[in-house]
Formats: sequence, structure tokens, C-alpha cells
Amino acid sequence: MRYVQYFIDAVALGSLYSLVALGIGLIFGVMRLINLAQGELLMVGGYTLFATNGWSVFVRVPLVLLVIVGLALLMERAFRRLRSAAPATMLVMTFAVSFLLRSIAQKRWSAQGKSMNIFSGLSHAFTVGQLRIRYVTLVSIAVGGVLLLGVNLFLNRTDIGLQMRAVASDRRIAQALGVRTNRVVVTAFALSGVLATAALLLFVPQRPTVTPDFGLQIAIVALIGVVVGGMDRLAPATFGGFSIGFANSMVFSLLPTGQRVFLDSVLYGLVIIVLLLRPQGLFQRERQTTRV
Amino acid sequence: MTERPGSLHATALSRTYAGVRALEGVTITVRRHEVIGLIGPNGAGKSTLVNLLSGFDFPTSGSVMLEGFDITTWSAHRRVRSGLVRTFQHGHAFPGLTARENIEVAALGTGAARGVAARRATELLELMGLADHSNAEAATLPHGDERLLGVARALATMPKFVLLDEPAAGLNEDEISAFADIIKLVRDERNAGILLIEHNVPLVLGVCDRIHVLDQGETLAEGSPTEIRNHPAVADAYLGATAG
Amino acid sequence: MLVLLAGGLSTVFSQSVQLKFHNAFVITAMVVCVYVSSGNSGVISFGHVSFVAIGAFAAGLFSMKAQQKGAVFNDLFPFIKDNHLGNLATLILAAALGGLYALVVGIALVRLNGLSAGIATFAVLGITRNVLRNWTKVGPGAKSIPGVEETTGLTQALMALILCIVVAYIYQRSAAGRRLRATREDAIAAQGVGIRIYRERLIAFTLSGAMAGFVGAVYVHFLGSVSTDQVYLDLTFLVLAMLVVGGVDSLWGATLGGLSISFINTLLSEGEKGLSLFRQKFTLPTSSSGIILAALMAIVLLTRPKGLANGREFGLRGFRRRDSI
Amino acid sequence: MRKTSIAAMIMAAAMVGGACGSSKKAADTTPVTSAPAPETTVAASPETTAVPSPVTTAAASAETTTLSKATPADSAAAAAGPTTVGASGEGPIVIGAAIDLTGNMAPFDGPALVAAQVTIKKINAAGGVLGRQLELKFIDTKLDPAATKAAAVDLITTSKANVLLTTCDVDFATPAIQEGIKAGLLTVAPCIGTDQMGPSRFGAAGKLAFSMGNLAQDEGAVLAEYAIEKGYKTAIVVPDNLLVYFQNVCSAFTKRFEEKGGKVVSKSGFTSFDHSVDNLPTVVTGAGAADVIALCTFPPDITAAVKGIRDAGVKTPIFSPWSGDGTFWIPPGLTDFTYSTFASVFGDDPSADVNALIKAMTDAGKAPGTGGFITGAAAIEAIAAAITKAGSTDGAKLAAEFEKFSGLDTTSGKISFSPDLHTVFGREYRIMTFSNGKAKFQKLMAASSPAKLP
Repeated sequence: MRYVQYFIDAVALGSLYSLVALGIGLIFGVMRLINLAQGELLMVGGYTLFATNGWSVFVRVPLVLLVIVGLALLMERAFRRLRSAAPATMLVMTFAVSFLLRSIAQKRWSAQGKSMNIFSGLSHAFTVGQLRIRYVTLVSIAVGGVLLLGVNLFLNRTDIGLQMRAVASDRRIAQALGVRTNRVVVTAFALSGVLATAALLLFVPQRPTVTPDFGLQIAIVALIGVVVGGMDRLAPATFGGFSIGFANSMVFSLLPTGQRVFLDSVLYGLVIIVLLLRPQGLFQRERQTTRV
Repeated sequence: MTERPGSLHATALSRTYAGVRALEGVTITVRRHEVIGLIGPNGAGKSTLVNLLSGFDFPTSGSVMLEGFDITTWSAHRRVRSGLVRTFQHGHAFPGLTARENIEVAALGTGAARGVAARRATELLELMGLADHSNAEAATLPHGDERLLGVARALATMPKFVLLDEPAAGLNEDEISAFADIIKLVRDERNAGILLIEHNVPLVLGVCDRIHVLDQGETLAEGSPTEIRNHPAVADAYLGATAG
Repeated sequence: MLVLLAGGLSTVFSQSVQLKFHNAFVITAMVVCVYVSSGNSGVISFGHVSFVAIGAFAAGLFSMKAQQKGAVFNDLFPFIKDNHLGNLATLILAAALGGLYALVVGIALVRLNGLSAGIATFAVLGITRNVLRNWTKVGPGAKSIPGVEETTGLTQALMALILCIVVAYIYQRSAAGRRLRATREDAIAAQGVGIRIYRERLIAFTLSGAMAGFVGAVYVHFLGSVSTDQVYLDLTFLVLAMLVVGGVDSLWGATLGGLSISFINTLLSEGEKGLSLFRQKFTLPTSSSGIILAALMAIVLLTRPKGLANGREFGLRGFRRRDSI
Repeated sequence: MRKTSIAAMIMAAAMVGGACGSSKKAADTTPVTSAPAPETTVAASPETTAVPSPVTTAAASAETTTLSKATPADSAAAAAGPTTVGASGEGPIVIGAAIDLTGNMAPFDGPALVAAQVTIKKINAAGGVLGRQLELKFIDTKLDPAATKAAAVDLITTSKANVLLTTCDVDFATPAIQEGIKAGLLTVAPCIGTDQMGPSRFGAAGKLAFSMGNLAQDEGAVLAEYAIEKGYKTAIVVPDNLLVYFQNVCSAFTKRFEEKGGKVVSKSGFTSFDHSVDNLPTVVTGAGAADVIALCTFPPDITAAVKGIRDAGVKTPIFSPWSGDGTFWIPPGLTDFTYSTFASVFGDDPSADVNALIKAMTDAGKAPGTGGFITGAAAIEAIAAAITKAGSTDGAKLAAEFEKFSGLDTTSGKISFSPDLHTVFGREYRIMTFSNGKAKFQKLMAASSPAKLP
């Protein structure tokens, strides 16, 4: 029974990270960009929630959505010039943006956490026999599933989705064929803002204190998850995010009490092993050998 | 045919990609001091065969022997060090390096000292007629020169066997006849065995000692240039389509 | 000559500004270390600060007096607890351990490319930090190592930087360095001419690990103390940002990036304290230097995506567009 | 090529400019500290303390006059002549603070600094110490190790600090502490809570280092004694493994709770920032029933921990040390959460002095978030007391006085040190309890003695 509870805890954490991973995976898919600043969307949204504590959710949710999507679009503008730059340059650019936003938050709100309060009851638990399940877990799984499905439908069934996939597979050729790349990329960033909003609203009941590093903490884990899962396609990336959260919780529970301080070592060790065995990603089909 | 020292020999090579057969039971031998032409229509499996021979891909079944050693599972660089080198269809020159550096680094790759590498580069630039471009970055070279540079780079590893993957694409007629001389020179002076993959039929017919024809992943014919020219199936499958 | 230069610096600048120079030299040396591997191979490593940490912790622990070490860190393995080494010996030890650790890590990881390599090396950083912080038999636990002899003066810091640049320069001009740079230019072609990517990367990774360990020791002998959080994420991001802002594909870029960001950072934090420049007095608001620095980095990247150096390299006669590989 | 050279030149110019600027600044500042007339008292000069100081300190008005007098000739003269006026007993007594106003310690260092400024103003208004004014100079370290070291050196060599204050985390403070004790200065951290300030970490020279924070062994003991007093018999102990302070408080709680006849049914922690906090509800419910949970951690993870435990339906009282102080992290409707702290920031502190200090800070727009601010005031008061008793600012003499403090009266209550313990013990804690999201002062309570940890 104890182990079933561990499993439930692990699913809970995994489902939260999968939402963030979905956003990171989407941007990577379209832009080949690892956006370290994705976490700052959550952070800025978090401070928006803090600033509006006590307001009606019907105002707060659209407001947070607006702020996050707006920030995502600003980021897109900042990254636009670098679309064909080297990956390292793009990565450091996203890091600079992340650092900038965190520095501003640190100056504005200090490193002291601020408590946000929305959908607080979601993290309450109900019990089935001896097992305890948080409502937020069920909601996360449902929302995660719906969003993954929704984004996939969007990519596969809509014109702009098709264009997005074309841009993802070869931007130059897509451009040459008349795809309006900017519009596609902007749409992808807006969508990633929506995903970040969903992730934030589900994180808050469980992690209600926002600090300048709030988003970075989450984004790093989700990013590792995305790479481990396989970043070329959306579903593997999302499952990767789920896996890293799941493993984080499961490893903690299974470690002997005295050894739990070594959680990070075990987790990172597993990450390395997976990357060595399946460099293309845990949930990715085997790639064809590089054609020469 | 049995394997003998002094040859590169592939037996019954097959390669399947996700259920699709790219190559099926191909057996081919290249001896030292011999130029073998490899021709066939697009998608016939020529590139797959070169990849399997050079270690850039590995066969689903079959084996590759080099001078008596089974090299089927050897990595590409190990094959190079044992004297089996290839060039690339799309150039793959190191774009940021000069022509000379491209050649030097190849020599260094097989363990040559820097002085030796420099000497080899000078020789090969001369041989390929690239001496004027020696300090130009590879990325700025015309297409034809880039191909020649690829060949020079391969020769800098002092190979016993060279697999030339469409080296003449983008060359004009004068250049092609000069290139034919280079191939013969490599064969005669360096005593190398050469596998020449080429669409340019006159070049293949003119320079090759024997010709191997692939179609749909299988060997269609093999023989001297004359035999191949008169082979009805080959004419249908290939020569008729392009040479005509 | 160096001593003269250092002496010159020390007469012109106040003691605390000199310390910023120390720091700039040491941090730039770290950037050069990362460059040796990441710059020449084109595979970004997030793990090099691990080697800095190993070097710093080894040098720190072994230069502490045995008596004090026993009092503060009682759990240490006896051979760590009971032994004390001189300054020079700790530098050598740190380089050896850094190189050895990089070799072990490299054997497993240099086969990886791109983001997989980035995440795997990041994982190494996480493990290193976690172990040093929690395994009290090998490290100080969640405490800083105090009382390390502060033997890194301005001269030593500058010498360490120059040594790193010289080693990096010799390496990249050597046959091995040129082979590795060829793999960066075109991995497939490199294999095609017989270059062993794995081996070449491993050589560079190990060499840069040894250099990073050495610099870690120099760092701890500069700070006089070290804790795990000081050689973790912030330093990793800072060093990588310096490398990329300077220009990841040349040694000059690495050096320029390290020095320029260090000095701008110093300028900004002096600015927060109040600064007279060209007869104008500037005072920046508290905590604003981070914001300005981040914005400047972003602007540099946007206007010069290839970094400040833009591919140019050190050369004997000024800077060349690009030195031989 | 040309472009790079230009970029490099600009960069070089920036370096030189920056360095020259700051060295010029150093020269400018010299006359400030060496102002010959004793009545020219300068506190918080914007030269070194560019941060707009929230509280106008005593002689801030003097800064403009001093500045306008700082001609190049003055600077040259000051640089040429001996500048040890402060040490000779003529000028102000300089307290240098190398603290964090930007990073993760800023929420602790910042309020302590403001409280120190208010206290200095009060002392100066009453005639100063030994007839000399106190002057506070601070530099933001941003927790960067090299900047911390440089800040300490700057304060010691340029500002001629007589006493050094450092940031509230011993590991991040170490570069500054070492500079302070190396220069023979009394070095005081406002709120470090471990026994690491002093000889136990820094060897013999560590005799000069003290912290005004509450000793973790003392704080854990008081929490345990309060739990016993409330009639609790069993406890679940949940330490955060991140910091030594948390581990020590929870260990001290365990030790004292068991000494007093309580039973610890489970001791199993987690680590902040490694995302294991979400496992805590299972850890706690899996530990079985207990009368109290001792939770030793801090924001942001403490919010997730407390909320997770409550949301899992566990209503057991939770006890926390000072790191659980403050309203900023509290989840709505928090109930039965008790913590020990230095001062109540909820307006119901039993001490009039404390409330006056809070008011002064609030008026300056810097209302404290936790009770830790009081350590800044205590540091200044203790330093002033030590200087008065020793008749000198010599570090060794001051340290000797510090070690002798036994029940010294400060705004933060009675404080004691000993040759072994350089962190405060025996101080009266404010025991505070949250009910329905509202904090209420319960009682003043001192530990009978610090718990002994192995």
C-alpha cells in the first residue's frame, strides 16, 4: 500500500512537470530553440498572481494569461534576430533573458518569497482506502492530456499547424515555399504562453510561494525531462517531463531515509544512463543513421 | 570469388532500413591497382554500398574484408587508418578551413607529423591543380574545386583503397578529362584500388578497368566496360536512360 | 615582466579593485578551460565547473592545517583529514584530480552530441555538487572550507591566466587540436579522413578538466575559502555566457569575453557604490548591475551573434581573421 | 578586424575608466573618513553607500560639505599623510558592513541593516560611544564570493572600518569574515544561527567572530521545552538537509524533547530545492500519529511543506524555528503553526523598544518582514557596549568583552556569549502561533540551556 502511495505521489509530480515540458518541447520543435527563459513566464505569472491576491479568479486568470502570453511574444521578438545563429548563441541568449527577468524580479520584490493564492483547494486530498490523492493531480493529468491532444490536433489538423511542422522540419525550405515563418513562430510562442499559464495555475496550489528563481527551478527540471524524453516530437518531450518528475518523487521515496540527501545524485545518474543508452530520447523511435 | 590479400572484398551485403531493403546480397571486390566503376540509377543503392564499405553505416547481413581482415564492424576512422578512405557526394569539406588546411588535417588524422602533413598538402594541391586556391577557405571554392579538394583530402591519408562518391559532378569537360588522368595516376603511381561511383558514363567507361551495375539494391551486371556497354539489361535500366 | 605589470596594477588601483582584477583573471582562466574543450569541439559542456569545484575543494581541504580540519570536518576520510600539503602541491593535486575526473566523465560522455551532451554534463555538475555537499567523508558537507592560505596574488592570478592561454594555444595549434577542430567543422568529413572523434574529444576534455582543476585551486587560494554553492549554477552560467559573448570558436573570443564581462561587472558594481567617470558622478541604483549586465549581454548577442571576437584569433602579428585550425 | 579592435578598445577604455573611477572614488572618500574636526560626523556617506539609505542617519547632512571640500589637493594630502585618524580616537568609529542587498540573503541582511542604522542614529544622538560618533558604511556583496572579499577589503582599507558586519549566511560570509579577522577586527554577523561563527570554524583567529543570531542548539531547545510545556508527548521531526542551521535546530529539538521525556517517533527530512518537498505529506502521514511536528526549513519550500501537510488532512501542530517567521509565505488560513523568533512583527511584541524600532523602520518605508531585523540593532548595541567597556576599538579587546557578555541588555533582550559559543544563547524568544492565517504572540520564553549536540 505504501508503494502505491509513492506511485501516486510520483504521478502527481510528473504530471505537473509534463505541462512545462510540453511548452518547452513546442518551442524546441518549431524553433530548434531551448528556451531557458520559459520558466520566467511562470515566474512573472506568479508575481502577477501575487499582486492580484484576493481578486476574482474570473479577472485573474485572463489577466495572468494575458501577461504570460504578452511576455512570450516579447521573448519571441528578442529571439527573432537569432533564429539562424548557432545553438550556443541562442541558448545563452535565452539565459541572458532569464537572468534579466530574474534580476528585475529580485530588485522589485527581493529574494523573499511572495505567497500566491489561487485555486488553493485543488491541492486538498481525498482518500481512497488508505491512499491519498490530491485533486490537483487528477486535474493536471486531465489538463495535460487535453493540452497534449489539443496541441497535436492543432499541429496536424490546422493550416497554421501544418505550416508550423513545415517550419520545424526545414525553415529555409518552408520560407522558400511561401510559409510566413514569423506568423508561425509567433503563434508557437503564444501557444507556449498558454501552456505556461496552465502549468503555473496547477503548480500554485502545491508550490504557492513565488521567488525570482521559482521558474528557473522548474524549467531546468522540465528541460532535462524534455531532452531525456526526446525533444524532436511533442509527445516524447511531454512524457519526458512526466518521467523526470515521476523519477524525482519515486527515487526520493525509495531511498533509505539517511540517503535521501543523495536524491540529486541518483536522479542525475539515471539521466546520464538514459542519455548514454538512448541519446535520441527515451520515448523516441530509433533515428536512422545519418545519411551521408 | 575468394578473398585475397591486396583487395577490398564485400560478400553478400544487405541493408534494411525500417523494413525497406536498400541493398540485397551485393558482392563486390576492388583490387589494388584497379579502378572499378559503380553505376546504377538513382536509388539503386550506390550510396548505401559506399556507406557500408566505409563504415558510415553497417550491414544488416554480409561482411566486408580488407586485405584479409574482417572489418565489417570497424568504425570509419579505423578503416581509414587501415588504408580505406572515401569522399563524399556533397563535398563535406571543412568549411571554415582553407584548402591547404583541409588536406593537412586529413594527414594529421592518420597520425602524420605536421611537417609531413604540410609536404603532402603541397604535393596534392599541385596534383589537383588547386595550388592557386591553397589559402582560400573551402566554403568559398567553386563546386568543382570543392570536389577535387575532397579527393585530395582522401589521398592525404595515403590510402590503399579510395571510394570516390560522384567526384566529377559539377566539373566541365576539360576538367573531367584532367580528372580521369588523376584517377589513373592514383592507380598507377600509388598502386591504389579505386571504386568510382559516377553518373558521367563517358568518364566511367573511359577510366574503369571493370564496372559493377546496381539496380534496386541488387547487382544487375558486372564486367569490363565493353561487356557492360553491350549488356542489354544495363542499357534498359540505366545507360539507355541517361547516355541517350 | 608579469611581476612588473602586476606591480604596476597594484600601485594604480586600490586594494579592493585589485581583488576584482584577481577575480577577473581567474574567472577568465576558467572560460579558457571550457573553451579548450567546448570551443575546439563545438560541444557545449555545462559540467566544467565540476572540475573547478573538484580542484578547489581538493586544494582547499589539503591546504587546511590538519588540526583545524579535524576540528571542523571530523567525518573526513583519515587520509584527507590528516594530511596537509603546500600551496604548489595543492595546485598539482588539483590539476591531477581535475584531469582524472574529466577523463572518467569523458570516457562515458564525450560520445554524446548537442543537447544530450549538454544535459549529461549538467547532470555531472549536479552530482558533483550533491556529493561534495552531502558526503562528509570526502567534502566539508553543507559548510564552506575556511582558512585556505591566500597565496593567489595579482601576479599569480595573471600567471595562471597566461598559463591557461598558452596551454590552450599550444593545444589548438598541435596536431591533436587541429584534428579536433576539424571534427567541429564537419564531423562526417572528419571521420571520412580517419579522425577519431571520440579520442580527440576525450583528449581535449581531459586536458581542459586538468586545467579547470588547476584554476579551481588558484581560485580557492584567492578566495581563502569555498563552498559548494560558489562553484555551481551561477558560476557555470557566468562562464558559459562569457565564452559565448566573447565568441565560442576562438581563444581570443574566450579571453575577450571573460575579461570584458568581468570588467563591466566590476564597473557596474563600483557604479552602484558611486563612481566618477569623465568628471561626471554616476550612481546606479542598488541591485541594478545584474539587470544592466544581462541587457548588455543580450545586446551583444543580438548585434554580434558570433561574439565580440567574431571568429578572430590571437596571432603573432596582430589578429587574424582566423588562425590555422 | 577593425570592428573587433574598436570593440576591444572600448572595452579597455571601460576597464580603465571603471578602475580609475573607483580609485578616484577611493581618493575622494579619504577626506570623509579622515575629517579632522571631531564634530564633523559623517554617517552613511553616499560615496561608499550609494544605496539611498532609507533612514536619514545622524550626520548625513554633513556629506555635501565634506564632498565640496574634497579638492584634488585634499585628496593628495590625505593620500600622502597617515590616514589612521579613526584609530587614534579622533574621528568617528566606522562600522563596515559587507552584506547582501540583492541576493537570497537580502531579505535578512536588509532589515538588519536598517535596524542598525536606526540604532546608530539613536546612539549618536545620545553622544556616541567614548565621545565618538558611529558611522555605518556598507557595500552590497550580492553573495558573489569575490565581491564579498573585495567589499570587506574596501571597508577595511579604504573606509578604515573598526568593526566589520557580514552577511547572515556563514558560508557566503566566509570571504568577508576571513578578511575581518585577518585584519584583527571584531567581525559580527547579525543573524547567523549556527555555532559556526567563531573558533569552531575559523580556528584561533575565529575568536574575533561573533553572531547576534540565536544559537540553533538554544532555539531547538526552546521549541522542545515549549512543546513539553504544551503537554506534547510525541513528535515527528522533519529537518531540511540544505543548511547546517536547520539540521542543528531539529537535532537540538530532538535532543531536548527526549531529555524532557518526550518521544520522537520519526525523524525523516527532505532537502529544499531538490523538489522533494512534495513528498512530505506522505513522509508525515507515514510516520503515524504524533502530538507535534517539528519542521526546520524556510521559504519557499516551507510553504509547500506546510500547505502539503495541512491539505493532506494532517492537523497536528507544527513547530518551526525563526526561519518560519513572516507573513509573506503563509498559505491562507494556516492554523496551529508555532514558531520562535526574535521579535513579533505583528504589532503585539511585548517590548516597547522593539515596537518603537519597528515603527521607525516602517516610517522609513522599510517595514521588517521577520523578527530577524532586531539582530542589526543588537549588533550595534553590543558593539557599542564592548567599545565602551574596552575603551578601545581593538578587535581582540572587543572580542574579549563579547565573550564576557552574560545577560547583556539589548533591544533584542538579554544576550550571552561564551568562549566556546560565539552565537547568542539564553535570549528570550517570542513564541508565536498562527491561527486561521493570523499570527499571535503567545509568550516570552528562554531555553533552560542550549542542547548539546554531538
